Amino acid sequence: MADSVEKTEARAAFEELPDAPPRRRLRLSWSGRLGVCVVAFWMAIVFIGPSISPYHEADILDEALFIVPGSDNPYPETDYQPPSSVAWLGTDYLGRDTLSRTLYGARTTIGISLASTLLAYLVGVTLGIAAAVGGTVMDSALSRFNDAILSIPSIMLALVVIAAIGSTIPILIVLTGLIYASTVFRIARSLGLDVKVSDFVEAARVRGEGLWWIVTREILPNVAMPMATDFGLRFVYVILFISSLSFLGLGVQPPQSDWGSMVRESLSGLPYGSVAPLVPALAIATLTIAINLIVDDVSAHAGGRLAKRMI
Amino acid sequence: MALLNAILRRTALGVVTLFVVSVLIFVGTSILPGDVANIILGQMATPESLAALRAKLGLDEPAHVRYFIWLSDLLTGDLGFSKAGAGAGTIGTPISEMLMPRLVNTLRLATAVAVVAVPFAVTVGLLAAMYPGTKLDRAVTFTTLGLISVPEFLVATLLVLVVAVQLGWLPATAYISGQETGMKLVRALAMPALTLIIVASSQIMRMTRATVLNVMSSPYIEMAILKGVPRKRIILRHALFNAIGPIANVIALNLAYLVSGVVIVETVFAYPGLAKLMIDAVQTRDLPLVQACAMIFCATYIVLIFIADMVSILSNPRLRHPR
Amino acid sequence: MAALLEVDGLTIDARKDDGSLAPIVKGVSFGIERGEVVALIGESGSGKTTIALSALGYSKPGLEFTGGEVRLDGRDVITMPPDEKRDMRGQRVAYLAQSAAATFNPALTIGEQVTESPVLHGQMSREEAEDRAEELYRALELPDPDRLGKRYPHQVSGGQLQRLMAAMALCGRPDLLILDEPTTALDVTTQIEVLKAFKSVIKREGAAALYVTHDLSVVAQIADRIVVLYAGDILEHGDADQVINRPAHDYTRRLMAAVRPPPAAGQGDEALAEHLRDSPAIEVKGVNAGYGRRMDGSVTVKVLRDVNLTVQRGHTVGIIGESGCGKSTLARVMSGLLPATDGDILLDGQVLRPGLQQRDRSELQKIQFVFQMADVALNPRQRIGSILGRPLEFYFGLRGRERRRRVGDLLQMVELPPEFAGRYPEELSGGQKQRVNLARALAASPEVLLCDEVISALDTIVGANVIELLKRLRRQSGVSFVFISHDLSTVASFADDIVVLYAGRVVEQGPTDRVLSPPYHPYTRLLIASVPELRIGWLEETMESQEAQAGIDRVVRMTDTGCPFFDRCPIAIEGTCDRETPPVRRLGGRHAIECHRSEAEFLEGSAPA
Amino acid sequence: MKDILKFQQMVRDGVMGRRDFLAALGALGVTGAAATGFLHSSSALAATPRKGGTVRYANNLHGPDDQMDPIVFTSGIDYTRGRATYNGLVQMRDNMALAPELAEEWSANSNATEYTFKIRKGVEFHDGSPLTADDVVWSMNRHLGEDSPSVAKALFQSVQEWKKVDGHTVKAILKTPDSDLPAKLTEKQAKIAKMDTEDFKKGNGTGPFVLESFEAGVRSTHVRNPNYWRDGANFEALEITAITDPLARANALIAGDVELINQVDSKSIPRVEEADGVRVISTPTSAYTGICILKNTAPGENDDFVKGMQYIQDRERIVRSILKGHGTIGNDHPVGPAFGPDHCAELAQRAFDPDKAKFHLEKSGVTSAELHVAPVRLGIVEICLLMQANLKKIGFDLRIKKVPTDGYWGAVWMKEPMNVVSWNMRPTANAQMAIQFAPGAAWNDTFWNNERMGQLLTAQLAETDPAKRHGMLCEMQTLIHNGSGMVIPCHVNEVDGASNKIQGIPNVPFGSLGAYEWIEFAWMDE
Repeated sequence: MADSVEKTEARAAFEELPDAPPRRRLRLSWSGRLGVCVVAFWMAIVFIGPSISPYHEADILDEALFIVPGSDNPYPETDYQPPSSVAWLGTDYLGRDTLSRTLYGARTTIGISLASTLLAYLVGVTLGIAAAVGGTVMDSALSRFNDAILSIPSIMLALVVIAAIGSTIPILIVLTGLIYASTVFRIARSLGLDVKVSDFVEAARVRGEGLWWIVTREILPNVAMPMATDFGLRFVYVILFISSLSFLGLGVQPPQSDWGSMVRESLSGLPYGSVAPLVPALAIATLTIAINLIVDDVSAHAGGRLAKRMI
Repeated sequence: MALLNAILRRTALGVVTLFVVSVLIFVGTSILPGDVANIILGQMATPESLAALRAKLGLDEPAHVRYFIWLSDLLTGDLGFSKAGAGAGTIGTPISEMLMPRLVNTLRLATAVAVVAVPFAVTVGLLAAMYPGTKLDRAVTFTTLGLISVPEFLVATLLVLVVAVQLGWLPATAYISGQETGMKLVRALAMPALTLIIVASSQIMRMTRATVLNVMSSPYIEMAILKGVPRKRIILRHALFNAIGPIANVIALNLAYLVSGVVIVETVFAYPGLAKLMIDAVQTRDLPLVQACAMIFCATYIVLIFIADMVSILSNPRLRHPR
Repeated sequence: MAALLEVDGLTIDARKDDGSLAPIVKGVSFGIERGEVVALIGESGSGKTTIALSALGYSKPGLEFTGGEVRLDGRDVITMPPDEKRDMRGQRVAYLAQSAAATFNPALTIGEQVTESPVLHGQMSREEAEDRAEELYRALELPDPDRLGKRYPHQVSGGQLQRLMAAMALCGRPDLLILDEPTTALDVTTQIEVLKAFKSVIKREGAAALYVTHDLSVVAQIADRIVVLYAGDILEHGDADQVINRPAHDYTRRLMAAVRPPPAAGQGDEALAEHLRDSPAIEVKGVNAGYGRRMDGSVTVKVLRDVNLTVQRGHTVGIIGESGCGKSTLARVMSGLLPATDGDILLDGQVLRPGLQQRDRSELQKIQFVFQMADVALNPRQRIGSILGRPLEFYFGLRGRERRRRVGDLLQMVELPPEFAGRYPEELSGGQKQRVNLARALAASPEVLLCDEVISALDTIVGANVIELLKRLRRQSGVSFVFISHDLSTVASFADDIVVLYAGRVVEQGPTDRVLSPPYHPYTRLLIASVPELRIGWLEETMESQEAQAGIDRVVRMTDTGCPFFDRCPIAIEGTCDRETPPVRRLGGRHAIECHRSEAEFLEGSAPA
Repeated sequence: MKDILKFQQMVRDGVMGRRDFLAALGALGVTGAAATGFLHSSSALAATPRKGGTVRYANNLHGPDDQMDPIVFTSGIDYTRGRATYNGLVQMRDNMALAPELAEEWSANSNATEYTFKIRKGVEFHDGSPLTADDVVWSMNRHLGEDSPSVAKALFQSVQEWKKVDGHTVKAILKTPDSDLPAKLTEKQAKIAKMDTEDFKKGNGTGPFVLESFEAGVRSTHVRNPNYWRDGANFEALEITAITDPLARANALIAGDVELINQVDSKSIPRVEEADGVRVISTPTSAYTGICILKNTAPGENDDFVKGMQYIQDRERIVRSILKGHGTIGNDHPVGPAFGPDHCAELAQRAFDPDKAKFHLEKSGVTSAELHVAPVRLGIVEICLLMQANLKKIGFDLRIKKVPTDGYWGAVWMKEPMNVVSWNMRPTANAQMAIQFAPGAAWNDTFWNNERMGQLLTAQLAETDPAKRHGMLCEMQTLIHNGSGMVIPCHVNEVDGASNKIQGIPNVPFGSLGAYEWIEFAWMDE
């Protein structure tokens, strides 16, 4: 009887050990958390920016606002004014409030970039997964086409198209979306190919599941994480790309502000020490750096950890 | 055999891609309003003269026929004529004649940047990967992160203001005539090259570091640690050899970018390179010139990527030494 | 004399997400004398690898030393300064990892990697090291020793690479070898020869060794002392003889009990005789198949050649063979994942269309596939409930409450608590995942269950439990099983019929009893002889036999003409076996052997060892 | 008529994209403009030109279609190169008077239907061949005929043909009388090239500089012509290029990379002014940029709408802060103060008056409109933005649609109900108004057709009494001011930048840096 007691005890005591420690939850370092804060800040600005901004983005500030008490000049300069209580971050080349324009610009810049990136993902992932799960013929056709698109310098492509059909926000979004779809395609395809040969996809295939189920339920959820990381990076590239287009004068319609064209418009203030071009540039930089920080953190490789053990 | 197969396969892919590119460019430039005859004739166009020139240039043929004529001309090195300097009644400048000096300028700049940026960036990237988490690594990570996050026009403009306008060390623009030699050439190239070196190096550094660190997570690296192999040798012998392929790819992408993606730098510094030529050609609807430039850019990209693939194929012992 | 290595109160913790520490190793102490082989045995998660690595003063990223010492000749290696650590590693303590394929750097030559450590540590010049390496290649019975060093890792076979890793570890004449499951990933036939090589070379070099494994049979062949680990604690520690023959701790006894007896005649589960009806559930007729389908329907790599087999209703057919022999391919062809180039698959006497797309839902439902690695066969992004629920919905249209109820039933059927339905696969242990994997196939209420190596990746006890479960399911459901494994003991204990595959051909098939008793096909004999027994001294005995000679690993040839086993066969007939496809000899009933030799020749020339 | 229209459209395209076509149709009788201009002209000082030095000039635009064939010259950089390489028959100098150039003298018959030009002897082309009447006849005849590719052929529509009389005498036979022909010959396209030239890229002219190298869209280099027929150029060599980015262009000047630039943008003006060793040269002109509202369609057909748009212009602020003072206030008619006495000073200046604007707009019933904007001239986009911001304050929604400069004159101008325009200064007030506001004029871009306007334009040319002339001009200006759809908030100066080393830049307000005359007459100090 002592024997049997011991046996049950033993059975209870030696349960199967977990196979491996549960996967580490995503845990951000301080830099990653800083990144999240900055991105959250800008996202908040996207929503509330216009309502908290002191002026409208199109407002050209009255000269009267800048009259220095005691001065007899009734028409002081309003452009490239340094930060003051009238305009906290100074004014731009036209005498508009830099702070307000930056706040409004967040919506335009982030909105366009986000829409473009989403479009790029919609197109890129759809075609990429189609190439991965479709037949060899479809795969090579799509891949060659994609290689060709990739080989065309994106700014040139944008220039030609905009020269031909003009620049409006929808055109900008579609164009950027399609240009960046080609890089997304590559990633989606290779991830799709990896997942496609995994056993759980085979299990679904052998069950007789259709392509739609396999793609949406089996493949996509599993490529979501790496794609999300890539989405961050892609978003950064799109912001920079759209800013560059704006810089070349192909951006949004005035008086709407987007950060890229704000930098361009007020670049001539730089020699006078105006902060007008620096504020939007800083906005771009903080947002992109923040996203990069998050991405870096999420994709921090075990390699980095292993490399630290090198002697 | 496997090696040869891989090379042949890759070559075939490159050729197919080039072909697809040529179709895309041909179709793509057709969306620009106005045709070549219109452009050549310019203001002296009359319906009759247009029709005559269209017939002469084969523009009255259907699109696919025109495409193959264009392609065969291209393959025989006949890039056609630009309307540039057409003057009155003449057909214009042979495009090859216009491209050459621009190509030389672009290559000169690209070479200058590559010669400095590639060794510098790869070395620093490796050092950062070698000492992860150290001050050096953090400095590299944050600097490159900052630099790739800022639009390059800002980098370029700030450089001009500081180096050329404030300090007066270097010229603010970079126009070169082709006759410059020695210090004069160096001075002329300095500003655009510096900007591009900063931008390209950041990318290469980051990618080198990431690639090497990625390789660093392989079990054979752990094995090397457990064999008591010193850090330097782990990086230079064990990790780098396996990272050559991906690094070559990064370098190729950045070099391709130098040749084509430098529009902004060429604009800010008024550097007469190919990218600027193409922009001007787009604006003046000089279709043959646009097509020729686009073909050069795409071909450069494809060739560079091809070379990078060759490097990774050749650095892969599985292909080099089949079973 | 102080022990060479003393592990004293070693504690190692994992840093968790919230920054707190979770103990992995809980105050473990043991020692290793010079020239002694100590085995660390335990299941996955027991902390055995972590302990082994601590002997090198190393811990995997994410783990931290939090207490105790590991002394090498009295010096604590954990607190050693980095320079000394580097000197110690490779030179005094060398490490052999589980997968040589992953631990050899693909970009460097074998020679460079083998000689790297002693040359770097200044123990010998490059030339000396190369001579030493060549000497080791010979001792390890590696082919072509004088040119091996110039080759790259991908150019040699897995078994050779595993031995080369031993050469790499031994090159610098270390005092202590750490062997981390060095034979687990290998086929039985390869395992035996690698074990043999390790054992003799350790003996010859007089090195001490720490041998980490979960396989008691292997331990029995090589260890002087055994340390039994469970969850970071030592449960039992003693001489090999004592631990194996007179285990003191209950856990050790359970481990012993889970080891399957070596295959022999008289096995096979007779309990299900009542299910036997002599009508075939699934038949394979003249199937050829392979990979790299060309336009004309032929394939670039031919794997299966003219395979025939029949699974009776309620019967279990075991398919056995070394890796690469086409076992999994056969299962894939039967399931429809890989259409055959020739031949037919018959379900209930009806010819099935070859590809998945052409099969209808009820045909798909009747044949279910249980994948080898539960880890990757379960979608990590789906809860167990949806994984099990989907086939119910897909085949039977079950939804909502009914579906949930059936999921609960299924979980109960595979002995898992119903609340598992809400968990993700990664929250389950390996065995639990394999049960879910099984339950998913059962959800379809299949007639035929194709089980591809379902227990190979599991620890001994866990695997044994899964086998018990399978047996029970078979009794209860009357499903026909196709059970694929490289482990003959498992197959022998479970299958009614055995099919032996070699290089894509069926070399022998028949009732388990008959296959496991003479006359044997020479390859079957080799397989039987290679299964390690839980018996000290078995290895030495086996090494003498001629089967062991045949086992010396050669690349399996895929031939169109002649017998594929020709170059490994001890009774091959020169001029016949290499030229002509062997005839199928029917030996009564379902038993058949494909060989040029006659029944009489089998019996006389090759009684089992 | 259709062909003419087409041609003019095309020229317009060229003009506005980057062009300055017709910028200077001679400056007969426009002394008022000159008076202001002289203040800035160093050539008024009696300094002695110094020989030597290489001057580097950066234009604002260039491209692969840069030309060396005079008859297709369309941009400032072409004109600059043309002035260096070629000569014309007649020249315009500092005093705005016509001066002989390759034609030593000329005479017309009584009804101005036949002109005789005596060609200067001993003039050599750069290739060493002598200039003969054949070269002149060939060069000038290239402007004639329907099929002529000349961008200036409209100017010479009155000419039947050019004829050689003897080796150094040519005759122009006219279809209709044209007393302006000599003035038109100062036009930048009317240069004399070697007969039967096919490859103009070699630039074989008689000009003060020999073309050394020419790369379209990149640069050209020129060296002093040692065999020039008169004293000639002061510089040893020229380097002509373009820096399209305004900031970069100003930087290049300040950093000393170039000695001369055109189009200093308003934001760079203070910087150039403050920087050592460089200066801004600002020349008031009557050129203007403004908003063009079509009168033949909604919303411009409503007079109140146009009034609203005119009253919302904060003209003083535009000149003050957008043009940084380098311009003059406009009064919604094209004849600016630069025209001196021809400018109608007694017409009351329309002031910035949001209340009136609001009143008129409310009366018009229009609440929103779309304005097509292309950066056809520095400042116009800002003017539109200021207008938009001010309209917003009075509750009017003006949507701005930014379109590319490319193709603007073909696709938008005279088509979209509200667009922007940029017009250069014409030689006379009459010409300035006739081109746009004569009823049925090809370039009547507001589609405002006023009969009285037509009568006045014709009558004023025949009128000789200064007071009556002025009265008629003033009436016309008032008509435009009150009736047309043109909003002219300002007239813009020609603003160039120069190193202080460069002296003697002539003052001719019809083009940058003395209408390109600096090439021969400016010099470089030590």
